Amino acid sequence: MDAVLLQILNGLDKGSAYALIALGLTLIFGTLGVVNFAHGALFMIGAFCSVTLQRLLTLSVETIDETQKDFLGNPLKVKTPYVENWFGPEVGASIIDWSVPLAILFAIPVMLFIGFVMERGLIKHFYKRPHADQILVTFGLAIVLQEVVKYFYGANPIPTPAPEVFKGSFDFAPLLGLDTSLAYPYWRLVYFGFSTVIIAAVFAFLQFTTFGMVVRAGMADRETVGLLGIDIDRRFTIMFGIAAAVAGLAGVMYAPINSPNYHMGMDFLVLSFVVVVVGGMGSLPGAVLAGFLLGILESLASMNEIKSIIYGIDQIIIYVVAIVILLVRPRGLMGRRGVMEE
Amino acid sequence: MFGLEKRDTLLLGVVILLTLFAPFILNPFPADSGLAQFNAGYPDLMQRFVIFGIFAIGFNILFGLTGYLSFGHAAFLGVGSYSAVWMFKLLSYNVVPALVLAVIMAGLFSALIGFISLRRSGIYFSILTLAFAQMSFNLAYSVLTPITNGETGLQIYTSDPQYLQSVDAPSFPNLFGAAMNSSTTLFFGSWTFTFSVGYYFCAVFLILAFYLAIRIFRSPFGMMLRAVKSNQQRMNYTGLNTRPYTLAAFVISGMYAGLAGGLLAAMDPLAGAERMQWTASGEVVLMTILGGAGTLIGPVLGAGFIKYFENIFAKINDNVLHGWFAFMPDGIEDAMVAIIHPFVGKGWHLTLGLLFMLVVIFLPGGLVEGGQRLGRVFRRKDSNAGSVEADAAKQRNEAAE
Amino acid sequence: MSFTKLTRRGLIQTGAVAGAGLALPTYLRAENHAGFTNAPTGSTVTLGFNVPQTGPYAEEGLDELRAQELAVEHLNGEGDGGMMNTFSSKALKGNGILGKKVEYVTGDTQTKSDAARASAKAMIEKDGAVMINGGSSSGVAVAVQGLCQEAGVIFMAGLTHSNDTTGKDKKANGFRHFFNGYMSAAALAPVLKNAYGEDRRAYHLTADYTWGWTQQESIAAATEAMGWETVNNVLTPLASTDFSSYIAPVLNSGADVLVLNHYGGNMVNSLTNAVQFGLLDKEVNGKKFEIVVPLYSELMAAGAGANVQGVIGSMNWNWQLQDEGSKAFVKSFGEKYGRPPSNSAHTCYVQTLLYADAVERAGTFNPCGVVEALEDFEFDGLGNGPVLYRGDDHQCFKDVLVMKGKENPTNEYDTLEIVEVTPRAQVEYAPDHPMFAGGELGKCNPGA
Amino acid sequence: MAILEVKNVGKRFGGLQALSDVNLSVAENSVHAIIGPNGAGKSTLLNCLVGKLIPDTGSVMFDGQSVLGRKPYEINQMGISRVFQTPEIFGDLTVMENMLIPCLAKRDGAFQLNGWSRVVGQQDMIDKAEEMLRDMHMIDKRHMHAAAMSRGDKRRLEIAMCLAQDPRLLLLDEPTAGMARADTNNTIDLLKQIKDERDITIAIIEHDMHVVFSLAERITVLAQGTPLVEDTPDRIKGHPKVREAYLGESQDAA
Repeated sequence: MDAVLLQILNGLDKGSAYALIALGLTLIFGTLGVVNFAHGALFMIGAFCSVTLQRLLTLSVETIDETQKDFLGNPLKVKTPYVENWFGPEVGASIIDWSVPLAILFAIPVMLFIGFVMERGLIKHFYKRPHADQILVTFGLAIVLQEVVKYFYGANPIPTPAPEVFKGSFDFAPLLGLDTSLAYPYWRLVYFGFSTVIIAAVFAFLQFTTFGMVVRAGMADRETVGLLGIDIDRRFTIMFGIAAAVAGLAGVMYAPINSPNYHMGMDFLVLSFVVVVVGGMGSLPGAVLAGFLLGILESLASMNEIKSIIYGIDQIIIYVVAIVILLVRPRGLMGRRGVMEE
Repeated sequence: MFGLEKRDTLLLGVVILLTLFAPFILNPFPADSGLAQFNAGYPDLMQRFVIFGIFAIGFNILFGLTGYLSFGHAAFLGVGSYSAVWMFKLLSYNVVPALVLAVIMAGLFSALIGFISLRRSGIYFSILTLAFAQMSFNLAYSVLTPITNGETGLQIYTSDPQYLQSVDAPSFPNLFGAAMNSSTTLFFGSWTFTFSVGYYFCAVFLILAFYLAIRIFRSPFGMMLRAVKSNQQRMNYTGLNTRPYTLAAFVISGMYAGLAGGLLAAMDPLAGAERMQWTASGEVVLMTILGGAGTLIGPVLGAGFIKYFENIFAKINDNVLHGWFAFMPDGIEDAMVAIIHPFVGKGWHLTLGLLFMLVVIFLPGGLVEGGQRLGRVFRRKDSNAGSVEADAAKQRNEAAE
Repeated sequence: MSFTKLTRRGLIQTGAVAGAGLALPTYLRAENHAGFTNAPTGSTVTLGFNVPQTGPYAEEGLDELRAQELAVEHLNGEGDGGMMNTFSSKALKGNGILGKKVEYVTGDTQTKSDAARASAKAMIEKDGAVMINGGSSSGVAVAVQGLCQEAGVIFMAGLTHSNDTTGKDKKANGFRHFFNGYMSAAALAPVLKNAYGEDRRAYHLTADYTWGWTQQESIAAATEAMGWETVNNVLTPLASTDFSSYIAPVLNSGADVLVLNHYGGNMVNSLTNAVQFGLLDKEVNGKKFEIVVPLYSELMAAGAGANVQGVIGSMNWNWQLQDEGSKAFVKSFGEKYGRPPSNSAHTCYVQTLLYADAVERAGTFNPCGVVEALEDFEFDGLGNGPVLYRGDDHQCFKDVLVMKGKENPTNEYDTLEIVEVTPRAQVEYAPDHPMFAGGELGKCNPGA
Repeated sequence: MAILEVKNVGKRFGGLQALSDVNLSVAENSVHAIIGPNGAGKSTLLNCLVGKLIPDTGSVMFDGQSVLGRKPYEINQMGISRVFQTPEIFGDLTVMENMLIPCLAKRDGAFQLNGWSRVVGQQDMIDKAEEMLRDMHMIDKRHMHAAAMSRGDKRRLEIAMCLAQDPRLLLLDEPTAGMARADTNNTIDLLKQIKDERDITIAIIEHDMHVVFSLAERITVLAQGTPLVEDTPDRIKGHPKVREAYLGESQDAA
């Protein structure tokens, strides 16, 4: 039983990541009608915002220490980060330690900017083009973005640790009165909380602001809103920026969970499409629901007890669930008629 | 001729000439010149051009005509390859049974997946096909290793039974003795041209596949498929059942993929699981769109384009670059190398990504439209110029407006 | 205009050559004076370096490429000569190979069997490469090895750790300098016993494909032989990026050691996840919980960062080795590229030299001559002490390194430290060992 | 004799009773109009006739056979063709191809795997399609893409496509909705011509009273999902119930 609880907990955490990524994707589908294959790349860029800030904070002065040798036997160049020189070693070190949470502040303007530039410079011209063209151009863009990252950061994963205080794991067992361990890493709990807050914020934004209302109306019936004389274009640009920022933030906080590498976006791309479609195209609650559902089912399928019944089920669980749901519910869990059905 | 209209006959003729003379056309540079790097006329790449051309032609029958965007066609290619290699393992190195089984198995497999996936349309259909293909890949890579040999890829061991293999037959896939890897080289000054049995074998299939595609495009069946893309509602209220039309298109394209997979195995008897991965499915989508979906020759061009970059640009390393610019003063040479360096060798993906974007931005109808624009410049008058592809490209643009 | 050089490639059995020849039209019949594929005719000889340049192993491939370029420089008498000065065989003179200047071409394996074979074929068919070197996964190694056997060129395998490469998939034209899963296990077992005791319960996470299975089998056998119990072995999908659902149940399983049979991105992620779950801070069965990563590489260690600290694993070679050969190589590599070489770089460098040396000693580029010169060849001075290239299966035998993640690294390359150099005798096995059974080496194939 | 017989049809959407106890009988070779205010259930009824919806209760018989449970394409093959409110044509195809498709559907049935024969080889079909286009005065537009035509032309093309199948019953769903007066009159003339020249039954759902009274021989008035009255145009005009339920509104619409 505790094993199942643990996997459900884990599934919630995984699911929150899936939901967060899928949310931005479905926003773009729903509002702009664009199939964005570069969405994974935005997630990746978010993660590299963490890496970049970490690098910026550890920019160092080099001093030569004659007493130590480097691998070639030459005197070792000792690097001292500027922040440590400026704020003293301890404050400096803790600033570096907190680089990932700090990267949230760094990533928001960066991602909004990237989103705006992408929409104005490229996506805008593809609103009325066939989906195939959208796929080709955004896939091309995704490759370019990831190759640019590879050029500057290399292909190897880059460790981006969370702050020291979040090391280790929290044991839920005593809380629940269980005598076994139900340990879960602090940082993953933070990630879960963070995703929940962002998801709630996006919903609140769409629900309670005039801007959100117009966007929701636009998702429901684009032409009518256009006829009302509302400048829907400008709002769509902002919407794209927000979707990019959501994907980026998902990436920023994901960096400590798995060391970022340049192709991590592609790894998530297929999955996020499956999540969005299972949830139903253009449905925000659907994306969130599907994210959690797939996260939990994936976690449960990885249990040895289940794998011993159906060998290799964890290899295909996501796809099996997707197929079953799409066959039972033609437009996913909460999809609307007529969205991306052509 | 051949039951084709004049302009289609012309197009077929061009394709036949291009494939037959490909060993010359693809090797325009002398072997000892710096530009020899860009020669593509060696058997393996020529075979790949043709095989992926077949794959893309088939995919286009589904996607270009009906508009159903499958993200799982690589699975059928993989099934074709595995079937072919199993025939080599069990019967003999003769390619005929291998190709027959490859096409049949891919046809059955696509009928099954198509039957289920075609219950949905649009992106829901795409995701269903993607899910099936990814499942196939994941299983082939690990769980099904006894059938697929997993990570390494299915290959032929000397211990395999090969019940029908005669002692004097070549121990490489062959057509009644003519081994696919035999070739002969023609030296002409400093040019070399390689004629490979395998290439011409594939080329024959490409020509047949292309001819069949023309027939389908110009048939009432093909017209119905385009009608599916245009307006399914009207189809239904005109007494036409769309499901068997789309399923037939799906299975035909699946069989094309199976043929391509079988040919891949015949040229090189090892079937890797990666050829079923979603990226491989994505590749044929990109080939088709890049060349011009719904046009006849477009997918072949797109396939050639992508394979050329994968195989030629990836091989240009700094050493080669320095060789090209060696005549320049040192500083400029280094600068030139530094400028080009990110786009070639390990950066070939970057070039490919940029080209995808450029083509789709400036040539909305794909490479075929690029060709038409060039043609218009040369012909000035656009009267009969439309050529064979004008219709499809024009339709696309109108639909887009 | 003339028709010459009529070639027929890819015949494995010499017996079949004659027979097949008869079945062919006359104009296609094999006729080649040199008698082997891509015999160098001019003043140069071309080697093919086939490494991953895109995809998850691109960095590994880049390092291999660096080492191969360095080797070419040294063969052509440029640079400081590196390991050529310490190599026990003195056949190489720094004037290329058999007096021919060495040139090279490169290709991208993409870490996919298909792509790797395509790029190897391009190098053989288009560029006339006589030898293919490099790669960073077992699937690719086995696939390209098979191709080289058919085509009649020599294959030197690069990074491939699966038992199968020189086990059931061994080929006469292929050689492997890298060690394998069995040798990792044999080297690790005694060290693990000393460090963690005989009474341990191990939980295995294993990448669900051939390499993972063979390594898991080897490690489980070796650790069980010294008294460890294998609590569980869970297979993880290759495509996994987040291993949390596989790691979460470990603590409740009663295991006190976690063995990660993962490589590359899988390993970086699974180790990072395991450390996140605080496994290393736990005590189980009254013992400190430990993690073992049987196959290490510098790049993976760099990717996992601080998470490798205290984690034991094995390696083929490391730049911190203090023998003359290793020192010479590190110096020459470090001065050129500003970084120490990785163990796959070392493998690719050494293999290039060994191939060249074998050609010199054989006096021909003919693969059969090279195979003969390399089989049962013993040498020293290329790192890892005295080395044997066993003729039975073309596996290389040498000392194996047991490594441990360094607790207080002083610089970015100082991630691992050598715990023990396990002597060659301890990792040797019989050619017909059950884990390597099946398959035939076959005969060398000169192609053409 | 009635070609279409609707008996006791009811259809419910959640809490809304869209149709209840609808009885309707359309005589062969007549023009029968179904009118009614917005939300009266006209479209729901039409959708029940063509197989898009399945009624909860009742029966729909066409020429003595039940259409219930059959798919739209099967019902079409029985001889019912439908013209939509906004013209549904194959916009990406040429006008000629648009005409050929119904001709082929008539000849070959719901599915035919004729990938080897050639469109240009179907001379009899081409002749038929061309004749139809000539009748419709659209022959000069035959190479045009259908999507590029004017709305009036699209309507004519759609009607022509339906007629090419030689249907026994032609269903028209507000064929003149959103049309300019001139186009409307053209359409009326076209329908009159069809009625005169062919053995065909026409059922028409219409808002525009001008159209209804120009064409219809019998009229059924639908209100709140149930037939109010059925009679000849002249008597409907003066019917008090109809005035009350409907006509006040319809004068605005007209």
